[in-house]
Amino acid sequence: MFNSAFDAVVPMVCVSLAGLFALLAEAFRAKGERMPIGGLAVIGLVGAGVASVLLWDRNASSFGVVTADNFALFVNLVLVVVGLFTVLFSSQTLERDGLPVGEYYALMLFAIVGMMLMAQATDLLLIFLALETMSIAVYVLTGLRRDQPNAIEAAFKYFLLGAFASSFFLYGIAFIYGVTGTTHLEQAGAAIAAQSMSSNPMLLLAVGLLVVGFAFKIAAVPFHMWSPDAYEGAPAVVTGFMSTGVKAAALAAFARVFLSALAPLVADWTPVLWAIAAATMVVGTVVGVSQTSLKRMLAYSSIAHGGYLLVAIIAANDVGKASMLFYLAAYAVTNLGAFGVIALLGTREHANDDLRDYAGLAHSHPALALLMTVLLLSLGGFPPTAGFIAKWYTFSAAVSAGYYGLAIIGMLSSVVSVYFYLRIVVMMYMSDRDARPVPPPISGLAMAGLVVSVLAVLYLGVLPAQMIAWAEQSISTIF
Amino acid sequence: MTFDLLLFYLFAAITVGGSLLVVAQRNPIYSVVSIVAAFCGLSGLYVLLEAPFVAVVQIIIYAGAILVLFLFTVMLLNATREDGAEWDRSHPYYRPGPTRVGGVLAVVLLGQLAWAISRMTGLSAGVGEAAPAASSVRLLGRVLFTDYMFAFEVTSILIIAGMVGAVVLAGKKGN
Amino acid sequence: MLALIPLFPLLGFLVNASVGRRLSKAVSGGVACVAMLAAFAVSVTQVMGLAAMPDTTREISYTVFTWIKSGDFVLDLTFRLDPLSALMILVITGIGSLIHIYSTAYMHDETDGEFARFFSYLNLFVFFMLLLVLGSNFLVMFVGWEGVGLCSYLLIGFYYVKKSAGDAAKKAFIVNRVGDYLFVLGALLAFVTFGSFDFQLIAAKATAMPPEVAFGTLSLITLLLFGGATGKSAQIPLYTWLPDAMEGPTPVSALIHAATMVTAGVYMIGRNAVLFEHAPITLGVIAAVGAATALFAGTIGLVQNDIKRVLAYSTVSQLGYMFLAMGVGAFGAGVFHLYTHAFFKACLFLGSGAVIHALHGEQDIRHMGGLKKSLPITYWTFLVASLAIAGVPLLAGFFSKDEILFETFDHGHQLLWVLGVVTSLLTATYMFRLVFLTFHGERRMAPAVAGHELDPHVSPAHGHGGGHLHDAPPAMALALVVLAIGSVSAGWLGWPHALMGGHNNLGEWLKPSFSATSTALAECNVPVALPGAPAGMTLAECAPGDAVPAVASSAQTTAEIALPASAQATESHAEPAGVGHAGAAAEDKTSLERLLMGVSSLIAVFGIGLAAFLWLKNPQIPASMAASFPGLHRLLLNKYYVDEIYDAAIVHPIQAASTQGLWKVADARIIDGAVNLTGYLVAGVSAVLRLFQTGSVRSYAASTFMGVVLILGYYLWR
Amino acid sequence: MPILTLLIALPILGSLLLLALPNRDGSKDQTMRLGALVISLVTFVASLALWAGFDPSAAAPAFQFVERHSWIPTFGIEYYLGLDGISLMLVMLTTFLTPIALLSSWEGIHTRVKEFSIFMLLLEAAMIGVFLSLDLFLFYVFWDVVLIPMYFLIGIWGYDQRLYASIKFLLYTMAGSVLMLVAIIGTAWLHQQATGQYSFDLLKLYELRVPDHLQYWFFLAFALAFAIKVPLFPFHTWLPDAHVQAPTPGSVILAGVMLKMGAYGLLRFAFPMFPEAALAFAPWLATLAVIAIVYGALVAMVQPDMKKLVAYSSVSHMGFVVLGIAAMNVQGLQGASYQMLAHGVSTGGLFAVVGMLSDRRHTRLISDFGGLKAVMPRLTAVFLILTLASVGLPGMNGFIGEFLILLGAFRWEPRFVVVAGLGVILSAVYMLWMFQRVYTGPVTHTENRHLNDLSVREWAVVGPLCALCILMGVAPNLFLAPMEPAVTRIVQRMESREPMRVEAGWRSWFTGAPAPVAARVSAVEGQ
Amino acid sequence: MVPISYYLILSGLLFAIGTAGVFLRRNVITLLLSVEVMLNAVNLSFVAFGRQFGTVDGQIITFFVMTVAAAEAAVGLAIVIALFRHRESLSPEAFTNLKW
Repeated sequence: MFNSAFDAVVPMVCVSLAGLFALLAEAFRAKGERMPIGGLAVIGLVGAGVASVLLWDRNASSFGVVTADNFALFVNLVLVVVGLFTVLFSSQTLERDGLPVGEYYALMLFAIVGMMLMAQATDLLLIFLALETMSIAVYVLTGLRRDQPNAIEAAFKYFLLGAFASSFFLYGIAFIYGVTGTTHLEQAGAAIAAQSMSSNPMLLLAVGLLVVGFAFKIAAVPFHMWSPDAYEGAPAVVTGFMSTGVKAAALAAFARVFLSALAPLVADWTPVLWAIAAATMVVGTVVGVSQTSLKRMLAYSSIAHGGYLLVAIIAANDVGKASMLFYLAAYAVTNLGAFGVIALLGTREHANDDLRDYAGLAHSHPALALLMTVLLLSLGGFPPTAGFIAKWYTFSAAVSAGYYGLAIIGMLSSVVSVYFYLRIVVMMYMSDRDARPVPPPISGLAMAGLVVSVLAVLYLGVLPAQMIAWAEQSISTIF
Repeated sequence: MTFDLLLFYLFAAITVGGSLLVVAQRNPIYSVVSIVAAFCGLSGLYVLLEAPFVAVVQIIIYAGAILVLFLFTVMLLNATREDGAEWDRSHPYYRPGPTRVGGVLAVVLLGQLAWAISRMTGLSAGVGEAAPAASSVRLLGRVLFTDYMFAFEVTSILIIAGMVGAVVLAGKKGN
Repeated sequence: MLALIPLFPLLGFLVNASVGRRLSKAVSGGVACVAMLAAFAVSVTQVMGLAAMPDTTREISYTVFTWIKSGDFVLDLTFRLDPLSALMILVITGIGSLIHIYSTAYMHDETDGEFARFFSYLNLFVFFMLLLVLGSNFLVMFVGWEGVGLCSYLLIGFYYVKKSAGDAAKKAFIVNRVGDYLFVLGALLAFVTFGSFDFQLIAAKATAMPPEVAFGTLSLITLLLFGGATGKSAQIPLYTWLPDAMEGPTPVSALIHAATMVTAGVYMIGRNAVLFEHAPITLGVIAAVGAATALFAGTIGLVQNDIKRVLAYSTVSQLGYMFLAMGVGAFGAGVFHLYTHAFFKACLFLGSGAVIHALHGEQDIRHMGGLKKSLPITYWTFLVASLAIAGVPLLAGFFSKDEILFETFDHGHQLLWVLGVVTSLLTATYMFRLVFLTFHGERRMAPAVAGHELDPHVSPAHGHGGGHLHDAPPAMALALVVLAIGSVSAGWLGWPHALMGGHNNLGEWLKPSFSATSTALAECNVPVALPGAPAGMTLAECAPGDAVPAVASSAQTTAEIALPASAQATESHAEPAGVGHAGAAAEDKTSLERLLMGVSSLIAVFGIGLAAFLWLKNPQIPASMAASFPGLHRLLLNKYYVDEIYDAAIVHPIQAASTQGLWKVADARIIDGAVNLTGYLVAGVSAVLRLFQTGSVRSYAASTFMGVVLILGYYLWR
Repeated sequence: MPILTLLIALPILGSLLLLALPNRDGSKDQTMRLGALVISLVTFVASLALWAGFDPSAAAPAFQFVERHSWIPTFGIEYYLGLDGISLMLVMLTTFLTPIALLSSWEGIHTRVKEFSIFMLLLEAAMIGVFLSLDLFLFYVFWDVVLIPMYFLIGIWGYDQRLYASIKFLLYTMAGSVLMLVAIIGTAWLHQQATGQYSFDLLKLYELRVPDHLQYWFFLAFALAFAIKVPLFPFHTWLPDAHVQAPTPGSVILAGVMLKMGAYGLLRFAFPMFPEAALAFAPWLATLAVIAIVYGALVAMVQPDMKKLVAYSSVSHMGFVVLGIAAMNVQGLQGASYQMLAHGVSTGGLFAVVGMLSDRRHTRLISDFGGLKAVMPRLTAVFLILTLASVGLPGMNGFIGEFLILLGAFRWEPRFVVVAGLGVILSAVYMLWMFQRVYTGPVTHTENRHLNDLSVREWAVVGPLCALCILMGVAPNLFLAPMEPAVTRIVQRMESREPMRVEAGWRSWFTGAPAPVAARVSAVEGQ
Repeated sequence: MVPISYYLILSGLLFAIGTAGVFLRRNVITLLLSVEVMLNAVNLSFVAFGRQFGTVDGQIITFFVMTVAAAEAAVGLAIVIALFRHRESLSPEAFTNLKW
């Protein structure tokens, strides 16, 4: 099948087929019949993963608008991992919350298709479509528990602001089109390289609006306000999925657009991103300090992490690109694990995501507490975990580009963030609650997922060399 | 004052007026109706831009399909007037702040856009002077199904996602 | 072999400290005494060996091991025995042994554990004291210096249940620490100046330098060292700890606070004689401080009522004498007095101890009297020692004190001489006041007072009846008698030339120690010259008036030491000026010395008579005097309120400032406050920022929109 | 065989082993305690072998038992271990104190003994790693890892204020060290600029001539991180809280080893890596150090709480260490290193004894005690020995270090010594005052009448410490000799350098750090 | 002939009106309509630009935008219905349960 004109799209095809089958399965499912639809998703994702691996280094491209360079494939693989973890944690929570299984998986897979496409597309229009595909699926996933007002409210806010922002994004595309006469990145880039930005006010508008579009998706300040609400309202599993997958995809597209087509204008968009990144890191961590809901807390933390990722883009050098990829991978495993724990501790009635619900977890469920601790330490950037390597990598990118200021801001904000990560640890280990509700039993599958994620976190933390090498290969082929 | 400039101003007036009404109406139904008017004006502008097919699609799909969907929803929810008085007044987070801020910002944005566009050189050329019109449906079709083939396919996923989503969210309880 | 001397006491300490509490009193006391006697025996053999040597190269030194080595800084733990330290170790081990023996009886009422603890401390003290005097460099000396401080701390606080004892101990250690601080600074400065801690090398290097007419490095070094000495030897301003130190058991007072430790300062100055000789300014200071202390303490001693405190102040005052001697450059005389003082003062203390022991802890002389009959041995020995300290002719004190006074006068410090004479009058007076009040007159002791509740070391197993007294048991008696004999005869070693042509053998013997040895001089290639030379040089160099006493002092020292033995040697080497001076001095010295001797003997006798008149014949006079001058009396009784002043001026301010200022405000409020403030700040900002998250979707949109406008604005208007 | 790796791995493996053992109901507590103890003892034995195999001669290579394996090749990051005399001694200190700390916890720690033992072992491994790593990245990893177990130790097993203390400890220390991380990255990048490849190899970075305006800030970043750890006035306020709240073993390790990490960092990294800046800032550091000495002593003097008193005394003593380092001559550095060991032993011992008292009486207030000498003479004797050691009595370990520091500092700048010397007086004041109030006088509280004296286990805790106090005082060369070559090397490295002009750094603050092309490797420059 | 810039400014005007609508109205449906207005404003720009270049790309993009708009409308309205089920209100201010 390879070496055909359609290689580049194979991963997406796999996933979308899985999604369609999931829908069909749901359609044919008798009421109350249990069907391993998650299995379909796994098959599709694994297929996509295998395809991505096979496409490695082949720099395939289809339709002239979809590329399968290593950069995209790396992101694809991260997304596959995201998907797989999500599936692992979903199986239990879906049943518990009585969610529509088929639709859930289908939407999740469609979202992943959109994400993959964002990473792979080399055409702004396509990026827009991908972004919309992803977004629409995720809007719905957010509001999946429609019996809960919060879920719907979250979906509503996410949707409205998303639509609002994506129209800005679209407007930006329009101006790019107006300036260059094309939406295709290479050609646009070539055309832009010809002219300087200040001479062309429409280009200014274009860049500004594109920044807005992407910044919104990765929840950068001041476009972040939807994320805490959306993350809190959505089912924990979905939150994990959003916070990692959407970010990854958006950043991939962000990097591709700004570091290839808009690369000539680097001097022009850097200051804006600098400010946004700084604000994002600071606000994300500082506001996180006063949160009591775990989901919300981690929502702010993921805002902050978005800021760290922006730093990688600002560095705009090879170290930066590679570090971004590494960061995405590390962050994906860590955050999914953390939200997995939250999801598994919830019950149908209560999300159990308040800080106090974790009091004395170390007694009632030591293993879970231990895993959670490792994940939180990784989020806080303590060695020897993935989070530390990721932060170090990103900030060395910043330093190597001379952005000491950003590095220092980021480091200090990460110290602040440690405070609220440790509040959870304090709850779990250092404060006992007399009437401790026994946490719900955790399925072997989910537990396995957690263990795997923790192991991954430790592996990336102790032996990051291989992953770093891959990341570097990924950026070697493009830009 | 040439004829098409006149037409432009006419359609522009309809469009702007319609969309202003959309924003100005308290009653959703009126909003929907006035947006239909706005879209009609828009399609007129498309005609002036020698994009007849787009104009038609604008009328049929947009005004015909999508807005009817809106209308249905409004009817379904039977929320004719902008309700929520009991929410607005009593609500602790009801503040005129966002409204005013948003209004001001909108004006600023308009200023920015206008300023940027007006400073653009090479756009002063009239329609049809810069390049010959490329608007035959055949051409459209060919380009759509060659260059934009993949995008077209992607929209299918998009639509499916949208459909499924709509069903999941709006469908009857307890599926 | 030399190392054995300190080794024995150390072993004794280890034994008693480790297994002492399981040993019987006989055994542990025996161990301690044997250790001391062994040390004494070894010392004697060593000193004899030393004496056998030719006096030019009279020194035995032995390096145990290299203690500290760091880069170019290498410090050996070396013992050096020279005439001066020889004298010291004899005093220490000799008198130490006696006091050990005495203690076996005195401490007999203690439990086994306490008994062993006492002797282990005592042995440890002797060990450190020997380290102090045998050490060949500042650091080893410092080890002993601090070590004896520690032991005095432990022994003063021996009755640890008494709060006063604990306070006194702490005070002693801390005041000493102040001195040690200055001492260390001085030593470090010396090291930086001379590149070594070794006394000999320093002396040799210093010999090469001219005496400092103006204040300079040498003056600074010596001043700092003298500061250390004031701490250890209880001189103004750091003398306050010594009287309090009487809280310790009496043998401790005898050994540490009379005979040995407190004289360490004097020894240290003698050890660095060359250094001090080259710092005339410092010498002046020392002399003044010494004389002042002597007088000052004497006046206080006059009115004290605690038998031991009287002795303590007399000790302070006698130490003042020694420093006076050192200050006028009469190092030999100072050490001489140190040596004699060790005998009679130890004797006095032990005697008072015997009294206290007999009276079950009564220390207030107003409750004594008429003990002559019941305590004959104690009485006689005490009397002899008192006569000695009072300076009655031909007794130990006479010679040494007289020599000091003579030197003082002779070096042109007439004023100081007057002070000294007054002091000796006071000495005689208050000593005999003590004697008379304690032993003569009728018994003023109520039986109740003799009760055990006054006993500092109450112990059920204490076999004395309440009322009847009995004299010192044999062990104590032995010590008393031996020391009394010493008090009589010790002075004869330094029989002056002036008095029927004796040979000041002691001065003779000590002389080499007060100058750099030829070996050392050779080692740091300083041209070998007799100690006379530098003095001569300075005489030639500096005429200006302000330096005159200094010049005189050094010149006289040399002359005085040189005269009896080898005047011609001096003449041949020294420059004409020096010779002239020395020669001229030689003529009228003898007559002058005789004259002064007479004066001081008279003074002594007069003092005794005065005491007899006041406290023996008509005791109402002192009372009426005290009544007529209440202010003065109270002032003296309260020791010029010096302790109170120190507390008010130093201790309390520091404590208050640290508590209220540093800890509660600077640390908790400001520094830590800043830290916490950062935390609160973040929390506060967080609490404010989160309020922007109102939950209203339109405000969210507004923020997004704001971002858009700002970015576009930046681009369009930059 | 890779003995250094073994040293680090032993405790980790041990902790994993304990982790594997089930102990839900706490029935296996004793096993846990014993297991941890045995493991730490084995580690100690291994470190003894290390000492035996160490070649203290000046001719020997600078770092011995070197192990280096590529870790993150693209950045030249290596797993690079090696030790010289200084690190050898500190490793010995660590492996020596850990079993003692574990023993001292025997009765104090009842709850979650399993976790406790695991954290103690992890802590040991991390601390050893800090002293052994020659790769800055590796060093930073260990440096940060150390925080976590200690955070848990304070937070879980501490006293009432433990949460506040633990989080303060963690955040304060971290805030300092992240800036250091930035500086580390910057240095590595400068190396890349100069030679074309990244390197975190300490020895390579020694050769790097960092341009002044960057060196200024890098040094400050390093110095801040280490000054907080030491802790140097005015960054010391986390220490009293942490010490007072930590459980006894925690305090022992904290005072005994962890503070040393800061001083070690100063003399191993901050000074040799940025010599010009270091020399320029040495007087400032020394000033802070002498302030810390006197200030710490004065504040310690008036503390009502024994642990707090000892904590502030640590501030004072560590001030001496920094003073010695700032002097930057052989005596100063060697004295500083020695003082680290001495302070580790004596203060660790003091905390252990205070812990024994509070185990018995559940209070640490001095006013709650008094006259204990009559009740527990042995404990009193032990405490006295440790007290004398910590007031620097000659013949005890404290003296050697303080004296050498004073000597070195005096050779450099006597004025500092004049002030620092006051600390010697004051140390006597506060220690003896405490001793008097706690141990002498009549027994004031009836509860204290029947406290039992040292048990055999407690002898095992304090016995070695006291013995070492005296041994280190009498035969210091035993410990000085191995350190000397290392110290001389550092001093020689510094001697060749000129202090930079400080204004350069200030200006770079406003002008922003320009592209540091000036960076060059002195070796390269030589050719 | 009408200059292209007129169309562009017109679209800018429409876009601004759309954004203003998001803030001025307190009815969820009107909010959605305002977003539709914004999208159409962009469409106008696309077509105008396309006309400027004389290619059909602009027009084709508008088709895709319409599709997206349709999908968004579907989901959006579904959400609106779900919202209305919870609170009998369409005011965005009614849904401020999640905050801070």
